[in-house]
Amino acid sequence: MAYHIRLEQFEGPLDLLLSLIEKEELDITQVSLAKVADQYLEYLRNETSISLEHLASFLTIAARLILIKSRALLPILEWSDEEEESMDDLELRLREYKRFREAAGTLGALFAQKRVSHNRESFLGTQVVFYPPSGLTAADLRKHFTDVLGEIPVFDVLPEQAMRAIVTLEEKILSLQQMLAERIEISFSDLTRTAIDRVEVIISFLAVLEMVKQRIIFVEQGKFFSDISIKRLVP
Amino acid sequence: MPSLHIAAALESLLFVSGEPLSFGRLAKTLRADEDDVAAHLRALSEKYAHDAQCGLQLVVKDRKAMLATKPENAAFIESLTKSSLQEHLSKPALEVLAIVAYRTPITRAEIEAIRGVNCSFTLRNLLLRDLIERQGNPADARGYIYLPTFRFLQSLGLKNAGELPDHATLSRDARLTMILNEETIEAEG
Amino acid sequence: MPSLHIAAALESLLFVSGEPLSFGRLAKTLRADEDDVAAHLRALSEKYAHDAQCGLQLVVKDRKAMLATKPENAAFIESLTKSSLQEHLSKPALEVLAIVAYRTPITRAEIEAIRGVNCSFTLRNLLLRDLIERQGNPADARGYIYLPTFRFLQSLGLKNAGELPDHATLSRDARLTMILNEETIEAEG
Repeated sequence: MAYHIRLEQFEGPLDLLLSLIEKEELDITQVSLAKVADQYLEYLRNETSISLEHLASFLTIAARLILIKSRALLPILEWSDEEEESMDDLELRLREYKRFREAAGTLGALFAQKRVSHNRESFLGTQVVFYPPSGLTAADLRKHFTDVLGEIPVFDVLPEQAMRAIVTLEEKILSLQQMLAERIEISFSDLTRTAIDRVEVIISFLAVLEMVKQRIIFVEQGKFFSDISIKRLVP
Repeated sequence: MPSLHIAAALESLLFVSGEPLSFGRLAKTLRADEDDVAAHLRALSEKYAHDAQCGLQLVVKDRKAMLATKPENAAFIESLTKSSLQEHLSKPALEVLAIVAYRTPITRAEIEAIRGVNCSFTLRNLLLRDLIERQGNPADARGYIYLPTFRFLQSLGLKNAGELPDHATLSRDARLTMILNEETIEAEG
Repeated sequence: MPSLHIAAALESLLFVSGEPLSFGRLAKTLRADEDDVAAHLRALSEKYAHDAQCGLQLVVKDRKAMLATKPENAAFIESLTKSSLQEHLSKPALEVLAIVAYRTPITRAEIEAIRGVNCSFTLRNLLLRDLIERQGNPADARGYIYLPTFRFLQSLGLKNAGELPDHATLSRDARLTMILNEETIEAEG
């Protein structure tokens, strides 16, 4: 039976990754990161409701996990300093995040004890004295009010828009399958021609990798940085 | 409840209350005997009186008790009160004042939704200076609504808040409507 | 002014103020030395802590002091004022709060670097609940730094941030400096 965890339960990629490692009762090491990389990608693939904004951060971590996994599988390959650093960095960040996730649990338990220290309302019983700010005019008040209006955050309307723009890995795989049903071969640039941003290009790439893994397609690349041709494997 | 704890709890209760508390109410709150409470109050009063390093005193009248400061420190308190009134109003305070003036009557939750930060200290300060006043909220028995005081509007040369510059357009700005609706939805959700 | 009197006057001022008073403001009001005031505040805090019959404690943060009740009496106060402070905090809210509390002062970018996700909603929520506050960032005119509030310490019944669990280890971390430097380079690049 498929083990499904809804991504909404996870506050971001580090939370998901840490939960996977803890579920397997592993310590945070490169080896355990490589071990849970597939599960991480699996959750990402099954999840249909990550907003685009969140997806970018999930995919950044996915890219690092793929790197870590490749290093575990292909130890003979040489990695650039930058790549090595980004792999170590994920491990260190995860350790750091873990400490705060635990601290958050401790704080939650402290809040639950309701050991509240109450203060006294300020100047209780003091006689109110009319003390207008000197030199303040109605025009000043207007300016302060327009300043307030200007500070009202616009992000409050964003989530709804982001929700509409969801593109999932699953959808990409489906659309790739459809395209391949019509034609025997397409190129990666065909697949990403209508992509609205880089994130969608990354999703397309992950979709291709996933389908290679599942032996649905195979890919060919003539030389570095040239277009990738994608062919359907005849069943 | 052990004696020690009654004494401490009694002091905590008197500290937060701004009005005299009857022995009966204190006893009921502490689930203790009223005579016990009376005895502890006497002890507390003596403890304050005998400790020259202590700045508090217990005022008891008609079987009601209230905490207050020792009279010899009155001059310092007056100086603190005066300086907090004379202090220039901070930018946040002026903004809250402007919100109350343009959107009167308004609740604290609405002011905070508009500014995105908690405003309790600021509101308290504006109330003490008699620039705003608060009234019971007809829509919520436990809440308050805030309004600019007549004297404050008068000091700006206005008869009412409607005379503020561009009042009609600014008080109905679309951004306000948006953020206030948003918060309602969040609170309900 | 003799020492004895400073101690008593200090307690009177804190009682009347209700809200936190800076050491500087206290010193000025008492016409005393700021270091003297700090020493008296320490003594006052210890006096409260050692007296089991006392219901008060001194909460100190960022060279500001405030009088408040001992947390073990919270239930009595809530029964008196019929208001209970319901602080249900979500998991994300607790994480952001923990990061701000231990790593204060901290920028939004730094919090997000630790959590790996955008935190603007959660920050706004915590600001509205007065558990964190924000100030202009001295290092970046357009940005903010976030700090825990007195209200936060009070909600947990703590006298100062040093009483937070594992404060010494969680507040210092060489690793953090590394991440933050890296983010700065990324942001500049």
